[in-house]
Amino acid sequence: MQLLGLYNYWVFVVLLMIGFYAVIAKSNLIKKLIGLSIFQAAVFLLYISMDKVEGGTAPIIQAGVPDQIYSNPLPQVLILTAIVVGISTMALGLAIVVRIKEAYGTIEEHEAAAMDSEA
Amino acid sequence: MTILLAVFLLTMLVITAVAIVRTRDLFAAVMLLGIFSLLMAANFFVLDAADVALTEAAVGAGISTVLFLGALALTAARERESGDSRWLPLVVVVIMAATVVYATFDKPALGDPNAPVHQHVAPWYLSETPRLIDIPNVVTAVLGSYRGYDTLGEVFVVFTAGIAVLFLLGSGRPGELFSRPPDELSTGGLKHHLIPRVVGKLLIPFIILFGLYVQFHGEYGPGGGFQAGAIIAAGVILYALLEGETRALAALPESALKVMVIGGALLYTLVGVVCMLMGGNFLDYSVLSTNSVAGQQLGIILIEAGVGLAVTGVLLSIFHAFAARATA
Amino acid sequence: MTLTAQLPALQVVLPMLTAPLVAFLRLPQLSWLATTVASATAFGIAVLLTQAVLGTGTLDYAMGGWPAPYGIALAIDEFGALLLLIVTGASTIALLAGKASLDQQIESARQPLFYAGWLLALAGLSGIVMTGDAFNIFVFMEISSLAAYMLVAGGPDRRALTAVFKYLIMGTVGATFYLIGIGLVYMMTGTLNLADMEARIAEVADLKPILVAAGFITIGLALKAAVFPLHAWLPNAYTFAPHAVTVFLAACSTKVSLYVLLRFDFFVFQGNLERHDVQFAGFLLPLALLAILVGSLAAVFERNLKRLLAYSSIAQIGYILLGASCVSLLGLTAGIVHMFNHALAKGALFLAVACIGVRLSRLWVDDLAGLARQMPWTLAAFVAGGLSLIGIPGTAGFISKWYLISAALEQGLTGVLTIVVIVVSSLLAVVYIWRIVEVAYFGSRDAQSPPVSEAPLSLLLPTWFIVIANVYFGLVPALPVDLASAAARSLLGHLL
Amino acid sequence: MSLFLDLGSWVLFGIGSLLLFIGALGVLRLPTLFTRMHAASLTESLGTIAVLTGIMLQAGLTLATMKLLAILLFLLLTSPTSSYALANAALLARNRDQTREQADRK
Repeated sequence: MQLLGLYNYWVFVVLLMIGFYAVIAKSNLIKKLIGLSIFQAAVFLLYISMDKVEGGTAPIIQAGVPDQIYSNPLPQVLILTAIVVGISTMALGLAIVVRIKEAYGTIEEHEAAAMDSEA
Repeated sequence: MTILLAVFLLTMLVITAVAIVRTRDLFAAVMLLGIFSLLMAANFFVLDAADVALTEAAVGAGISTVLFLGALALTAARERESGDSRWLPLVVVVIMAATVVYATFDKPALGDPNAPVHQHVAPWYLSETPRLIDIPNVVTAVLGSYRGYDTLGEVFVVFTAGIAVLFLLGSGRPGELFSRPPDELSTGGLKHHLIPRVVGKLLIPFIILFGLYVQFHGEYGPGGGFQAGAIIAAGVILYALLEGETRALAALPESALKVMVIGGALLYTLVGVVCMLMGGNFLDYSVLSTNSVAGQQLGIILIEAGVGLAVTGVLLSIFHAFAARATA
Repeated sequence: MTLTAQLPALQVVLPMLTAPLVAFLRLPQLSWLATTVASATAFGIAVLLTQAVLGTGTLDYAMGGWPAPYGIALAIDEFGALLLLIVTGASTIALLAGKASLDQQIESARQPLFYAGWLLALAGLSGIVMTGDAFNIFVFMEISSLAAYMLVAGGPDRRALTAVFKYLIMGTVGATFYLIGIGLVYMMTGTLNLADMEARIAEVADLKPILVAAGFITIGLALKAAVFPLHAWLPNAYTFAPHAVTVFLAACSTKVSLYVLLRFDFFVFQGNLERHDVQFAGFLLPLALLAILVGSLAAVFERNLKRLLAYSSIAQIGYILLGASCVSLLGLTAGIVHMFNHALAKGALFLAVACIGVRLSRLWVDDLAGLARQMPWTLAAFVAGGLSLIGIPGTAGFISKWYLISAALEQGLTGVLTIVVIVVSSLLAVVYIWRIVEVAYFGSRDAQSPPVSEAPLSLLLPTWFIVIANVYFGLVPALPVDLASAAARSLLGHLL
Repeated sequence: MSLFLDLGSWVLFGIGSLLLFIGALGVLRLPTLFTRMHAASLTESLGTIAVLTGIMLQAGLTLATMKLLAILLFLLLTSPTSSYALANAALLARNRDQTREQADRK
């Protein structure tokens, strides 16, 4: 279990970095939004890797089994909320990208900025 | 044994993420993002988070892929080389990685039962729920009742996203929600794809039925309003893709979508207000009926229905807003 | 349960109930009226809450009837009450004044959705200020941010879209940093309630995840509050937003993030992480000074009137942080009072800009040439707002400058540097306000541009109401100063 | 009795994983899209049937078996349809490109 613990957090760090790199370095607006969703997915992994208890199962209480160990329900509730926040921000970001495409004709940030600087 | 599976899934996650960032073709990136979400859902399941796995699969893989494809249809499908330097972002990213790795030194090991996370609030939830709310799925109990205010905020985040997309992509004409009137929308659907239409028509009723099962089974097993809303919306979107948007809008017209969006958000808030009027605090369901446990269960069922309504209405409105937008 | 005991919940529930009702109305006028009535009622509730807080101290409200660490508890103290007044007051004034300007900038068919978004922004901001639960702050921060993106994206100019996209990316990255921070703190303490977290953090305080969590929370909230190096989204977002939206957001949206930053740093981390107050001051003081200088300098050379005021907002945020980073009772009081006074001064200035915006399409400084003769009242209000921003005695701005300087005097050597920066930036403020006054009053209106009539009364009256409020709170600063000093005493409880 | 069940499920697991391996190998090695899709559909149809029936044998007559049956039915319906739709779309895209190329060439 010890190896998995460390590996879980390393994957969280790597995914965080991949997402953050995509948000900063990529100039395509949709690629930035994809990077943002990877960035948020990594945070979900951090929360959910907290809730695992050795030998525990999902926190659904079976009446029959008296001393069953359950995993921690609280991070799961937080992440349920965070996933839906992520999808809402994504939907709004995509709507803005569609409007930018109609207004500027491009969804590359540097081309749109170039158009603005002339105006 | 599950360690091997978990390590495999986590490595696949990283590989998919790298592939997503490197690929130039945006359609491929969106498809890989769907695979990324499914792998993440499998990972959550390995870590005993059944509810979250269902949500991540339904919302992350299903709806977000549809939204990205809807947006890609209206914008360019290939990413152009920006050409500016790669080094500054890399340096910033490496510095951040170092700080986060620094944070993982003293953290409790994975799954160790006496980690502080499992000491304070969680055992109370696990021990008190059978007595106070008496429903098997503790996650739904915490989501609906103990932290019901969070979920209310959650419904209004979805509601805000819905009206924001309608504000940006909606029609300028009063009374009409979407930018092209129903008669101009695509009526064809996948006309010459006979087989998908037949199979689709066969499956859609069962998808909607499964969505309703997830909605009302939320107290006893993984499920709840968000997952149910996403599944039912996915079913109706599949119908729209197969039969064309006009048929889908005939099935669930704009007025129905408006009623669902407003009804869901208002139902949740009014349940809270009724609790206030009956003497308890906001969202305190135990005052809803003489027996407090029955009141809690009634409250949770009502708010989950509100969440399901709102999420279905909003996701469908967002899909129709994207689909009805004239391809410039 | 008496009504007054339910007020904390009503403060957020009222805008939340009205938003779905307003969203799909057919009549835009009705949606504006409903929104303004809801916002005014919210302001009334905020006043009642402030009186209750001044009377009996912190108000606690267990949401859903569950006790504190298990359920979500609302905790309104003096600091929260002051912020509530700023948020609901700014929203009510911006709505009352903004009707004429919004009718011009937003198509009537989209106005119901726009006003529903406005109500959600109001509900989100007041939700953040009242809650005592760390994750609940994140949820309401997302509501207010999504609604703010929608409001800013409503601007007529196409550049509003690229501005709001940058605002969305930086805002979401900031919120996710905050989420990582509370995740790490939750991992080590096991609780999300702020009061409970402060109690339990003592024994794990020296562990590494907590230190990194403090870093993530501070960076995330600094991004949301446009603190100096992370302010890139603010100028364009305020410039291309509709004028009424700029009045509302400029007065309160960044201050709410500063409120969360100060509450986390002073309340949760300061008592437990030793030397954190030194790190806090050492890290934020130079940033604040830089913010003030760079903000004021950029404002001096800026051509667009709204972006000029946006840069001056960045400088004013620097003042608030300057007060907070003195980590003394007087310094913190100065910072919190300046939140209130800046909301008044900047509100008046952006309302005057809204008056001009109704008449002129392009808001460049040299477009205002000779405007004072055609729009005397608007320009007079602008000058009064400018004086309050500079901090002339008799205006609200002077009170906070006075407290800032007296706090800096307590600091000894570093205080001298702070005073020098305050004086220099006040002079810079004089420069960029005078630049506009000179063009407007002494410039000559070139012949062929069409004559411009005075702004409509519905816009002018609220503007002058705020100008008078500026002067009133300059002469009788009892309310904000009492609230601010009580808030400072509660935040610094552990250090005194 | 349980020995036979275990033996049967082990055999089925063996066949299923072998098929999955062959399918994956096919997807990697084969040149064009259509041949690769042929290999991929191999895993979808027979491979999943073998693995799922293997698990059903393990689960015996419980609610889980019913759920597995439903999943098997759902997969049997959707995976051939999706591979058909993919092939059809690829064919259309190819014709459209060729017609466009002919149009350019003329």
